[in-house]
Amino acid sequence: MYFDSLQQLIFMDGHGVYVWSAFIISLTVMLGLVIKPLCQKKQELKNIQLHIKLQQVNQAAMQEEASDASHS
Amino acid sequence: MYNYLSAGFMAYLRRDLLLGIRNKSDLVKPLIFFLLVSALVPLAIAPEAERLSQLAPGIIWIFAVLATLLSVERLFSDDLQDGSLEQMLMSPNLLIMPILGKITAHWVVIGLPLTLLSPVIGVWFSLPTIAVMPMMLSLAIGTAVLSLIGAVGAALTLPRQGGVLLALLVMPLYMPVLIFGSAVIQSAVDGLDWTAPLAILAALLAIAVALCPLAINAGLRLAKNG
Amino acid sequence: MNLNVKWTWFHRLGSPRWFYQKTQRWLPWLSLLTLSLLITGLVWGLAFAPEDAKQGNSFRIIYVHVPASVVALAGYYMMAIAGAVGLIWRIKLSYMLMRSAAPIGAALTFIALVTGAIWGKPTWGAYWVWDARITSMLILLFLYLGVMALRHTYSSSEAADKASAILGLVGMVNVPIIYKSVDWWQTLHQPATIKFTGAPSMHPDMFMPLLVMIIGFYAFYAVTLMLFTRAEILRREYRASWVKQLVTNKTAEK
Amino acid sequence: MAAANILKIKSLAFERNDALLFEPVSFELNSGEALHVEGANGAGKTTLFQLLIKMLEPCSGELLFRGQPVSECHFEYLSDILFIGHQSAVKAALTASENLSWMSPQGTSSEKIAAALQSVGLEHYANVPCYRLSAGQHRRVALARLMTTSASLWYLDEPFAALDKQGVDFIEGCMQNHLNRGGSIVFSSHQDLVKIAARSYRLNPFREVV
Repeated sequence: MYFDSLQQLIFMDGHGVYVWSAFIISLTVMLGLVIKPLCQKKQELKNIQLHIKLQQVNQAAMQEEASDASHS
Repeated sequence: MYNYLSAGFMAYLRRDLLLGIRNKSDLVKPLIFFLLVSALVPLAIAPEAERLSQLAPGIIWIFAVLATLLSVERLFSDDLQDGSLEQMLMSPNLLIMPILGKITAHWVVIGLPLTLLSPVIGVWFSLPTIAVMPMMLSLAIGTAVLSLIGAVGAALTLPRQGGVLLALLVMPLYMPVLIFGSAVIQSAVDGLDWTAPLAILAALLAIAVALCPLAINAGLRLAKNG
Repeated sequence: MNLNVKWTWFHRLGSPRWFYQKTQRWLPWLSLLTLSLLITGLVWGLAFAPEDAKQGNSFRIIYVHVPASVVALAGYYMMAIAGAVGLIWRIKLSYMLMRSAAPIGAALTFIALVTGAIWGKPTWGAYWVWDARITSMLILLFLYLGVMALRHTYSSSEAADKASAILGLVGMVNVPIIYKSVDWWQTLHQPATIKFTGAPSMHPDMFMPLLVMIIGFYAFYAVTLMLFTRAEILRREYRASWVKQLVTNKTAEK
Repeated sequence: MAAANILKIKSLAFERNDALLFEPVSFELNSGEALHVEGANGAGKTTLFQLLIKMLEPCSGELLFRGQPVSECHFEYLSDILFIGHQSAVKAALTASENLSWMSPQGTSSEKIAAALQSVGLEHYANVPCYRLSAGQHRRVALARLMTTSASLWYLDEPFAALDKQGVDFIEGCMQNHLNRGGSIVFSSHQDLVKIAARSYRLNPFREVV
């Protein structure tokens, strides 16, 4: 390691604030870039599930209607 | 074929000029805007000749950019609303010529008056007289590039009629023109060679004339899909 | 339309389903690679690389600033080329890639800007200096935001895709011009202040971790692009039978 | 005279946001024939016209003009069609005759333009700027193009909207003349036409098959 101690690594001769804040902000944004599409994917999967369910309900209703019509 | 090309160009140039002359208020608005905001600068900063002449090259160019941006928004939207855009797109000939005709008309109606008016602002801002000629040349060439690039933005934002979105799309693309345009004036003020940035502006114009109509053509065809 | 016959391999490449299934297999490995590259680069750059003679330790910001800028810029070209491919061959997948690339690029540009500003404080004594690279990055951010905003102009997604692709192409022609002009403008106004260290003059001990970080950022870009595109595929292809199959299988597993 | 095939449409379909807008359209049109496109509001009549004038690209299907795919005779096709849509394409700042001569083929004589304006009842307004005219009169200026055009295939989207009885009569007259000359027309209208014998084509909105 270039630094003698952990404390020095964090302090970095007074530049630590800048270096560490730059890295933390970057990593947060990058983490956001990973989480956002994952959330979006989850949401889309839910939407599709809903879509399928709706379709099934519609289909059932239509079949019922058709059978009613043929009976009467 | 050559005849068809020039015919499309001239026909649209003539019609848009006629429309520009008939709608005088539309023609005058950007010019008044140009003068008005320029008059604000000395009030907001300081009426000292020395400071103003330092700011002049940049300020003249920023206001020229804003004035063209204001007017370019309506370049195609009026045509879309009354249906003449549809008729233009149906033309069997290359669409590039009508598009260039319309943009040339826009430049004659906006860029050229701005150029002719700029000496007034030069006087207001105590711009040295040696810089007046370079300033007018840079504005004449530069506003043509601004019209071309602005037209691309106007074509792409047609379904929602420009506004802030148009500014967002077009401003970053305006940056080189702004840089070299104000550099022409600045160099002239400093007594340096101002032909080099002017030549780059002319090169930008050449690139824009070649490429912008293609993008505009493709963009206009999307407007109906909006 | 008559392309389908001749270009089957090309179209299979362009098939959202193919992409979705392949990336499912690639993603774990690629994520692992990305993570190890980034961690190696970070630890190496932060703790082991020597400090810069002039700038001291603040120079370590280079290990996020430069990779983010490099990938953000390359990402713009990636986006524009994806758009062009979509325009020319009418491949839906490449439009989806283009659309996913915009927010990633914007975020990376944002990282480059923020870290640049933070780096500026100890180096120049101010958070914002109109340095050529930072100014270009600011313009690049606006270019990205423009592409993202344009999408909402059109109600039909096909038109929105095409419009974004056209804007991307116009931007692609402009990016080098903007870079060159900003560079030239800077030499005009600010002759030779301290520049962010350029690569060739760097000591290998400093340069190696930077290289690792740049590769790591590219890998990260690939991972996020896949993630975003997969979500986009689901959003657009919800009618496709393979998507329905996928969802029903998933619910059955639960 | 054997009727020549002018237009042949084979299962033309259009997608918006990945959904078909109407059931694929197929029809043929010979010279001297008129086709009346019917359909409820929102069935996609206007979109169909946009497809026919190549303003929109179909997602599948073929368009043949005089037996040739339109993609191979773009120039010939576009120079031989006339389209009048919902919007009249009239510029408010120009006079009626300026507007008409702008929209007419190049080199149309001023006598012909004056005559066309007279036949739509606008002879006194020829040199009046169009912002002084009413909406119906704007429409008439646009429809006066029917007198000056040299196109053989007409696309008229709702030509009778915003017109009085006299205007309707005029257009029907123009259409009949055009058909007699061997021209062809595709038009849409909610009104039943009395004077013109036209085949009708019903445009059905596409229903997703579940």
